[in-house]
Amino acid sequence: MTEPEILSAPLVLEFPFSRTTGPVIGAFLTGLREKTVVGMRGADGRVICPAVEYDPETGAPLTELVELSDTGTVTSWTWVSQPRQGQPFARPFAFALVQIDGADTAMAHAVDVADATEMSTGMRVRARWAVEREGLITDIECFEPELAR
Amino acid sequence: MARNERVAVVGVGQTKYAATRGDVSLPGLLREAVFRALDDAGMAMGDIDAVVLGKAPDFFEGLMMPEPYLADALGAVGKPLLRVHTAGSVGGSTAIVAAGLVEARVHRRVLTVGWQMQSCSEAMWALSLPMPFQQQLVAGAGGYFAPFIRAYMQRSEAPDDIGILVALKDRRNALKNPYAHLHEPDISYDSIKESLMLWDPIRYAETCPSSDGAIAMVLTDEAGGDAAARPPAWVHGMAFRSEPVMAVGRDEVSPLAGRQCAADVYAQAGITDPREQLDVVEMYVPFSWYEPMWLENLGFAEVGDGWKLTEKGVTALDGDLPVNPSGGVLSSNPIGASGMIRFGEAALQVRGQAGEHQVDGARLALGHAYGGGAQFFAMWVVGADKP
Amino acid sequence: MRDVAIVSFAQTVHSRRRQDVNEVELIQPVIQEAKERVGLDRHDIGFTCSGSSDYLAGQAFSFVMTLDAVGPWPPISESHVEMDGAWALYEAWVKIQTGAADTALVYGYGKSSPGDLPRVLSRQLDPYYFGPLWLDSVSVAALQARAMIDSGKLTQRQMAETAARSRAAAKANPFAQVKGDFDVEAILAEDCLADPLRRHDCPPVSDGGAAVVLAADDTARRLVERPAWIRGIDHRVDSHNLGARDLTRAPSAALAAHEAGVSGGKVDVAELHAPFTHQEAILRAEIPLDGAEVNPSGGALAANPMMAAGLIRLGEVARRIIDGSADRGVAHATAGHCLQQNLVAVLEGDG
Amino acid sequence: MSEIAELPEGLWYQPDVDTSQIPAIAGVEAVRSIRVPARVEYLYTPGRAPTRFLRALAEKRIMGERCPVTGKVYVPPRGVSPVVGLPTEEQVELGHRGTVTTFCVVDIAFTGQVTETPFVSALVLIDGADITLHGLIQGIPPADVRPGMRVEAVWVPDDELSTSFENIRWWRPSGEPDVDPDTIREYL
Repeated sequence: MTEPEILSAPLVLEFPFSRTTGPVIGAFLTGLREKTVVGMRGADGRVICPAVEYDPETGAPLTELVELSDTGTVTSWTWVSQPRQGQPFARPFAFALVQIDGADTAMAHAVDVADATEMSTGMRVRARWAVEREGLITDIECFEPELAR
Repeated sequence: MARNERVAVVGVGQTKYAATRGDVSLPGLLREAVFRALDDAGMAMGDIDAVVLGKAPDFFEGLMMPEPYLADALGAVGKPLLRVHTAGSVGGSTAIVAAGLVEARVHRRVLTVGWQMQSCSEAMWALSLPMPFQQQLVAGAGGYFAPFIRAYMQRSEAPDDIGILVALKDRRNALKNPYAHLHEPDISYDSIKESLMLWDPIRYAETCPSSDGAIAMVLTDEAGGDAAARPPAWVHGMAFRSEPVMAVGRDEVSPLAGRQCAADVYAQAGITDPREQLDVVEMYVPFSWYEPMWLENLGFAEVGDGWKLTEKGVTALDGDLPVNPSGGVLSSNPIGASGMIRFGEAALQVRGQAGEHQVDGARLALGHAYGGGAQFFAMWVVGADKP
Repeated sequence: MRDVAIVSFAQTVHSRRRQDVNEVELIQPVIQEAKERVGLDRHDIGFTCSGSSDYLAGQAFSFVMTLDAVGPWPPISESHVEMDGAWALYEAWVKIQTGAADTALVYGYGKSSPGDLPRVLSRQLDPYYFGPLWLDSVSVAALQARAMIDSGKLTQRQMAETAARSRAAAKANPFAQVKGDFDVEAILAEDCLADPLRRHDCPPVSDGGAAVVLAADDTARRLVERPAWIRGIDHRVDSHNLGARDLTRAPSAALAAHEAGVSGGKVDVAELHAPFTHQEAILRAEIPLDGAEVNPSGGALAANPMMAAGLIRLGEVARRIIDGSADRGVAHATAGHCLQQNLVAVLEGDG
Repeated sequence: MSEIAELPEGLWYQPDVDTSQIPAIAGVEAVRSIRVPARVEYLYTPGRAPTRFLRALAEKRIMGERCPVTGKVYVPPRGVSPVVGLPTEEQVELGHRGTVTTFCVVDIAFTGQVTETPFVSALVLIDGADITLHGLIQGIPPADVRPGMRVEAVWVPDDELSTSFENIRWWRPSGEPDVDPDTIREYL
């Protein structure tokens, strides 16, 4: 049997997903909307940021919110030379793990610098707040070198 | 070979089912069921050896294989974590996989969770994703199943209103189940009859809702069942069966896989006359007419006679074979949980823990789930006594 | 515990794109081959379990259509995990332990080519704190690789050496997708894809699948001269909280290896499911392999069909035991990002 | 009126979180829900057997494929006979008429809808095939559709033919006498 040329067609799966937050994620995202970073004290006393509703190791419910600053330290990073659709910037940027001052864990976000040579583990960064904020992780537009301001 | 380990259900926890559970996060929804099941079992997260999760398609929540994400929330860190997906039957299949871990003596205490958070998207989208080269004709699950219901009506010559009777019974039963999604105190025969005919012969009020919800169960070995604070339910038999979705000779009205699955489970449980021996049934009825259809498929009635049991009130809460005292899928339908809710409600009945919808003296119960194009089946029989 | 063995293994020739076939057409020949190798037909299989993911190709209920490939008529006892086929094998192993079946067919498959895989895999991360950032799988892996380098546990040169060794080994693997002789210096001279990862540190995007037949006790002995007995199998998961984890570790891999009994004897061969070069180093530190030959197939760096690559590790070790070239081997499968979830099995031949 | 049962006492609920110590969020309306649009793009390829079927359909031919063991003809073919797990390779040209085995009347609007509601969605056993296929029925009031009714394909104009199921716009009564429903009982 001779095989006809294989067919293909675009398939787009798109939906505006709704996600209820519950009280803890809601508190963290409310904080971002109000330009405040909030962490959570874990079962072992360490401060987890972003705030989580359960301990990452034991699953125990957590309730003690802690206000933190909007500055922190890069604990790991990578360079995105060809950003993908939906990522924080259409121009090259860094993804990084940022340990907010006062927290014992790190959060993932973008760092806006011109090129990879400006990135280093241990560098100090500060949140750049989005102008329009609605209670999303992207209310932090990105982090930027602390000295940039 | 040594006898397999006996499996006991020592804890059942359910969330309140609702169209949108606006008060909890997605992991919080599962945790509500998990902590309630652990409380029921008198256990803590640390007592659990392994976790088995089940739910239907990932597109519902827009999350790809979210189990690693949920590990922390379920206290599963450092433990085995499995994710089962067998379409609508998944809640039942998941419980069976979890029970298998105990039965095979791989683990002693297993937590199993079925869940779906349908408010993240819409069932009509997630269940009928647009496909290139196709014509969109089916319009959701109702459009898929309605022709088979029509074929059943024709074959059995059942009166047109049997579906209405099922919906009325299940929705009224749901009033006695505080966890149920739909609580409609004013529902009546006429209100169902007058509801919109969506997929003729299926009316709106004969259709399952779209729910957020989770159910969790704690399963243990025999020693765990013996030591349980509250009476356990003992697993007497369990099985799943699958057949192709489209095959020449397949009977979509009474699928062979369903008949064979039931026969297997009954044989394991020593049931020769299900109508006499089983005290209560929780069966997967997402559209009202599936009650009489499954009554035949599961051997409770001769072919063509299932509707007579419904019509005579045999399947009512005070009948001699109550079906879906919880209100069933017609009253609560977080798809990935719905099968496990049937299994869990069967366990609650034989434990005497079903609350206001308790069937007096229930000792042996069937939990039933189906999925796909009525091609995947999962069932278990649980009893108050050890097998 | 019953003695359960892998008695047969088959896989596709993995490639970047198999646009000519749909998923059922992709996996059917492999399922047929796995059964025929041991002279079984569909009626001889006691239990069937598969692993796949709807998100890869954008096909809801993908496994429903693919089930046609086993010809499930009359109806069969069957289940499916939305996980790599290695976990389907685990479920089948448990089912055989209950005595409900003496044989099982296990398969896993994935077509990653229809989408942008690193972007698709971003849908597996925390939907509140990661999802809106579309943090792709290569970037996530790069954060882990950087942690390895910063900790002093690994250098980029060692990563390049892993890539070169894997692709050279794959020359002997007719099913591999990326193979050949690569020069470490040349690799190191290349630009980074996701600093510190170069293209060579990353797995290929693959379409493919694999199937395995399990059998117990005398059935296994009857089907093959030298069954690959599963002497231990276990799987564990770590926290999803990447920022709270030590990314240079995979405690769940160490725990699974311990529970599976890896240290109970000499390991001749190990197949580690390490999609990125730095992940092999993490796994080598967590799983006691002594002087074992690691990834003679080339591993996931040579072919990485999602949902099958873990099952293939089990199959590759089993194949070497069945053919007598190894006596005891370790197979590993991973799931999630940054080696979050890990399965380890110990396989042995008789005498 | 009936009472609604109440949830038992002592059930576990997620503990409340005290925000009072964090002035920025203490007095403001809390975020309770977020909306996160997600779009994932794929290149869909239907595979060999469906491609054969769709290519023929573009030439106004309906091609089924035969199970190598049972001889039964599947349409649309997906590449494998589901009752034996072996490839279907022999193509069989089918007629342009068929028989309605069962149906439903759809009166619900949905995404991608191609016609006005209510409409009849039927299972049609195409002449020469052994399995039914979903099809839209037009040219007859929904109340008059019945199992056993003979129908014929209504194609789009020739200049609109493409490799799509949409080539068959719908099925309409062919005018032939009904088939005895008992003879099609095993084909749903």
